[in-house]
Amino acid sequence: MSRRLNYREAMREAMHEALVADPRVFLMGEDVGMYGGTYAFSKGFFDEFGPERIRDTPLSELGFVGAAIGAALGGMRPIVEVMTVNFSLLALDQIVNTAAAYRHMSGGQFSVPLVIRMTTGAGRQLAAQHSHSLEGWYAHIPGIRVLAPATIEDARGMLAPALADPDPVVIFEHAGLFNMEGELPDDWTVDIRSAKVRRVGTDVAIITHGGSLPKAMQAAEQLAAAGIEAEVVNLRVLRPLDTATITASVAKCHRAVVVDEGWRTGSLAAEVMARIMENVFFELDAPVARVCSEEVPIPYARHLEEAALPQPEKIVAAVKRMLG
Amino acid sequence: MSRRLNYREAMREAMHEALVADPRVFLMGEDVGMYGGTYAFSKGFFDEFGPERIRDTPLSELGFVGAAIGAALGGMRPIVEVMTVNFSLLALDQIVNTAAAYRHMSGGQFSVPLVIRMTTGAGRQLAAQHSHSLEGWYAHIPGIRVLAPATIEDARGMLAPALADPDPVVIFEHAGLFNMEGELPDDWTVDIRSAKVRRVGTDVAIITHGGSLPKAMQAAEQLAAAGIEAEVVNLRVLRPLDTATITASVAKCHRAVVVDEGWRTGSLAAEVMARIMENVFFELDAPVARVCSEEVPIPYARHLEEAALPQPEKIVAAVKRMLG
Amino acid sequence: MIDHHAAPPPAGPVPWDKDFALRLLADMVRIRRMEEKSAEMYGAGKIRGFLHLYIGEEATAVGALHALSPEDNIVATYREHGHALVRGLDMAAIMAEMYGKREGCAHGRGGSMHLFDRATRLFGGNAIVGGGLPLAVGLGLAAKMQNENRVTACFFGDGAVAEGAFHESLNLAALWKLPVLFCCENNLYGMGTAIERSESQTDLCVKAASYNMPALRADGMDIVAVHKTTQDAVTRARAGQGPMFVEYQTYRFRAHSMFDAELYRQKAEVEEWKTRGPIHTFSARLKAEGKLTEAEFLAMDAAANAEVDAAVAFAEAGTWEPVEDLLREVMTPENAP
Amino acid sequence: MIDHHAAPPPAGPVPWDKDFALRLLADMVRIRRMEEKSAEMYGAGKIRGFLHLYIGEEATAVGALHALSPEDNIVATYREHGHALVRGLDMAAIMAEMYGKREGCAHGRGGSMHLFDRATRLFGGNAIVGGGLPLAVGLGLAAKMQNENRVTACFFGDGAVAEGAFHESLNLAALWKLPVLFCCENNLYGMGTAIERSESQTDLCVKAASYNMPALRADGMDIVAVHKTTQDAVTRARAGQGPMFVEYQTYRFRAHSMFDAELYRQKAEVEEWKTRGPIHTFSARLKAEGKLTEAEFLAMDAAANAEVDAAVAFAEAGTWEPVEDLLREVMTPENAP
Ligand SMILES: Cc1ncc(C[n+]2csc(CCOP(=O)(O)OP(=O)(O)O)c2C)c(N)n1
Ligand SMILES: Cc1ncc(C[n+]2csc(CCOP(=O)(O)OP(=O)(O)O)c2C)c(N)n1
Ligand SMILES: [Mg+2]
Ligand SMILES: [Mg+2]
Repeated sequence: MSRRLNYREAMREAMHEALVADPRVFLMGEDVGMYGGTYAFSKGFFDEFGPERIRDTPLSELGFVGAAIGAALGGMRPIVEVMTVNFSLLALDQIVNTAAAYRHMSGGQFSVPLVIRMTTGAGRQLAAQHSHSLEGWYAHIPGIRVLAPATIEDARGMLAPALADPDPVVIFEHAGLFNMEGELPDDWTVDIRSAKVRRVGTDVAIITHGGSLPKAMQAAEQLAAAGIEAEVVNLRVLRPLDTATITASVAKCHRAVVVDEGWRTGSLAAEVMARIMENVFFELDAPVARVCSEEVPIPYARHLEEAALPQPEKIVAAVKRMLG
Repeated sequence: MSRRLNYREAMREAMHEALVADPRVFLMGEDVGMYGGTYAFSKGFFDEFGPERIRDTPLSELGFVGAAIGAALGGMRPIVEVMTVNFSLLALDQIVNTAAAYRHMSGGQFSVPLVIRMTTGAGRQLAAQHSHSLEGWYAHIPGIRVLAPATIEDARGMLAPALADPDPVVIFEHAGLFNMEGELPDDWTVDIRSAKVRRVGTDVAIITHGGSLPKAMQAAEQLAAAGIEAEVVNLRVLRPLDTATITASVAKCHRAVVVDEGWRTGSLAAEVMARIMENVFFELDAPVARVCSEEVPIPYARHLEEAALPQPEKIVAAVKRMLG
Repeated sequence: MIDHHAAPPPAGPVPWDKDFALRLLADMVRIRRMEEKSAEMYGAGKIRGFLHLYIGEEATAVGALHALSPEDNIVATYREHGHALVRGLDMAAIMAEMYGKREGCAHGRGGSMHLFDRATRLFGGNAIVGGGLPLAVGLGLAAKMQNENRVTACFFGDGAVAEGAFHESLNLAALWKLPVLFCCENNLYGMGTAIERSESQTDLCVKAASYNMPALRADGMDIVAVHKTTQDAVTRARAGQGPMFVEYQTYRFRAHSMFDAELYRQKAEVEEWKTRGPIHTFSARLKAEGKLTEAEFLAMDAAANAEVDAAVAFAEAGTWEPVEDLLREVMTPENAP
Repeated sequence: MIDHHAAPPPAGPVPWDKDFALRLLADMVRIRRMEEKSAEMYGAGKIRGFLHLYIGEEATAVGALHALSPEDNIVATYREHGHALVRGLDMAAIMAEMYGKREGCAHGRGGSMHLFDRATRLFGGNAIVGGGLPLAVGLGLAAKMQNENRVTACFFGDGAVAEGAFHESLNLAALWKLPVLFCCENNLYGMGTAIERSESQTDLCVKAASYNMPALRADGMDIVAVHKTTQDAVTRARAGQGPMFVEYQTYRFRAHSMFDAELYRQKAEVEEWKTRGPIHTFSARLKAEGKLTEAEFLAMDAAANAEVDAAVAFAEAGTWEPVEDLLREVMTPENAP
């Protein structure tokens, strides 16, 4: 029997389950404990599992992410929460130069079974230093897997396989989704290798991930009202990209729009376009278009922030331009 | 009268000139002073300009890059050398969250006239932590300009306009070029807004930058021997990309191969492909191809490193496949 | 283990003339009223994003900033409304910024966490914990290299002390003997994490020795102590003797931001600290010394409230930057001065 | 200002039996000969990339590592050939790694800066200055959480002390009372930058107080002092009393790497330090105490040279990993154990 819950609860349940199931699993990060989690993902855990396993860290992103790597090497299964992607810039050296490269540099002797979670995205008027969408950067790094749960199912189901993965997995949770409610089906196990078609259509493939998924779904509904049937492909695994699902959808629809909250230039959307170019160029009836964030540090004022980000209307307009 | 010199000498001359011309200019970074510069770019400067203006820093990339931002705000014109792009990961927070966003966050009150230089690229068997090519990451960030001098002319001529730019400029110097010699024409002033066609051709546009430029030129020569005339486009300004020059070349040749030492997925090459898709899709006779680094942390062993990187042979093969 | 109990309320003679004392008191009251109104406007949905109130800590910004000169540089954090106001920004421009209006001190681009003002040398508002410290070092370096008689005061919290940026910045400033004051507002918590749960060494002044840097500590609830201590530090820095670490021991009366259930501290602890509230203890001292009457205090408070009301009216009347200008201020325009 | 002059050569009684003393001496000689050969092979183009020699600093790795047990963890830097060898790696596997051969201890993927060995718990070789410190904290955390009687020894240079990673790591380890030894090999220079040009506080032990962490200092040229000091630190950490900072004062006789004109230090300074060379001073002491004869020393040296020759032969005979396997070891294969 399916249940109704929100994204935050789904993620919290997933973590709870993992903590109960495996004594090697522990959660660490800024304010995951006594505070209850910056976004309340770990509310109550501190009392239930204690300060050793729900480990509040000092403000030192480089240090505690590196420590999580070491703990993984030492036999634990850490879930490290970097409060937001914005602060993960401070930890990138450890993620890129240590976690991602470690297995390779050691000639395959050591794996790093680490899960790094972080909030990503804009939309809450947090301005230029708190609104990045850098999933595309992470998707560039060999040696890690990158996930972007955008549905209740994925929020509930992606953590377990991520923890089972012997290599580092980075999970991006878009802040715009936390209060989103939905049905969780009985079988919510998730395959963290494949993209997923969230809406079947024939006229255009809208390819997206994370916080842009609901926007793409809304756009698809609006388009349907205008007689255009969009297929919505949710990438959800950002590295390695599931090229087959992307190209199958494009080959069917012959048109595609990529939606990505990253800044336009050098966005993950560009990579999706490149893969379409490489694999199904001759299937295209029109150049693939993209709807990304404008090339501006995200402004505080609401109307400017909204204008900077992908919106359903922009997606609809892009599709209509293409079909028009 | 043109002169013959190498890339290192050209860059050194440019810095020397800037230091002589403007008392606000100073050079800071690890071992830029007494050591003579990690790659000898600043050899002799310490004695000539003294320790205040040729400022050796402790190992603290985040701190001294941030200090350079502050110095720029305070009225100086710092050139900060981050030894290599690999270590710049430690400074990314200051570059992205402060330097790039500062003007915008302050509502246009403050500009940050800063030049950041760093060595990039692989090819010297320095292995996984010393071989990154992350120019594409930097090219993603609004608020900065990104340059990649790949010729003697650009090495000599890009610094002055970069210093004159009121906003942060990041210059990537590929280690494979340092000993490259060439003629410096009398007029070596460089426009840091435009890409440059380095070889005129008609059959295929090879679009590249940095350390891959000589490889692309070699490939073009080999192709010419086989009767294929390649046009070689040197991006050289990686942000903002000069779309016009790219598209003009593609519109002429109807075929393009993008060469980029970044890892394939999420490379700058993907962005170039996306722009071609968006702007000259209907001019294309074949899907654009790319020759990038393989998706592996760069291995130490020479033969594996060579196999991981773009090489003239791979470029030639990609062109021939496309034309074949 | 650090003692989270409040010390006895600040007391003792106020070594200032009435005029100066009342100016500083008024500034504390102005901050308090502005902050209370901001919280109200947050509740009303007029202000959004993150909003970090300074209520309880007013003596620190007011005492410290009044020890600085207009030519000095200020670097602050996301909890900087008070600093901006005392530094001389128009309350209306601050309020308009929090509303996201074009008339704001950053044209609505920055919001609560990014108040900037070129005229008064306020170099932000920074939402990255520790992010301002390297910047302050650089401002100090520029001042030193240009022989300017300028001190840079950099404010940050106890939480920031654990960041690598703190370490790298203090070392650089001390190594190069730069005129920088590292002003640590130790309110005992970084978000929900008490200092003894984030610092293995809770005596923050001990850390300064690591950099061969002198340190001073002040009771951050006592505006007299704050001012005196900061003055001493400024004098030293201005004399070219290098940087200084100053710890202000203070307390945040409100939640960390508007999303905080305050599970991590006891109500009683907060109440105890409130007995040392910087405004009522200071006004009590002034009254006891005959430097302040209740009527004067009420007038001061009324003036602050009037200023707040005017600021709100200004912000309400403010305009939205046109969406067409979205890409403005990413890069400096060609012909900018 | 730190004194770059060498102290008097290590002297005094060696409190070890002959067998133990000779084993440690032999290890120093093995490192020295291996390093000299590596430099030669670099000149011959057999070894490429960066190569950082440990010559002059042998007493530190040998003395320290002999105070540790096989179950302990080792984290090292790019200057780690000596550590790898003493830890028990086959010299042949080290040499093959530097040649880039498949038979190398990292199958030729890592090279000189990335020697790894799972069997002896050598967690690298790290080419990012300071990059190993957070890792060591995590290894210590894992040991503590799993109640393992395991100490993690993390080696790094004086240059690394300025990095934010140092600060964040020491705080975490001390805050959480982890069994980690922070072993600082202070050779007075980070590349070409002398410590007094990079640290405002050149007494590195003072820094430990910042983290409430005890500190010990040893003459890094004196293997007896190194061993004793490390033993004390290990005992404390193993008893669950938390981390410790250990400074070994040593000196690098060779250039920083193979590209270094050594413009930043005087030849005379190097020569002076060479008078304290860890091998000849220790062998002299042993001879004076009748624990070593010249013949024994020559035999030991010959054995080291023979081992080096065998290692080179092994490396020469090694194979290249097939190019088709390029993408191996990026991710863990599906059915890996
Ligand atoms: C690098 C970074 N990490 C985390 C955060 C989230 N955050 C914002 S304020 C804060 C607490 C900072 O505490 P402190 O420095 O003591 O300042 P206070 O808020 O107490 O004034 C945290 C964790 C951030 N903004 N930046
Ligand atoms: C983060 C980082 N910055 C810069 C470098 C370049 N680099 C390599 S070794 C070194 C000097 C390090 O000095 P120290 O820590 O004292 O170790 P030593 O080489 O003396 O053993 C530098 C600057 C690096 N590898 N990593
Ligand atoms: Mg605080
Ligand atoms: Mg050193």
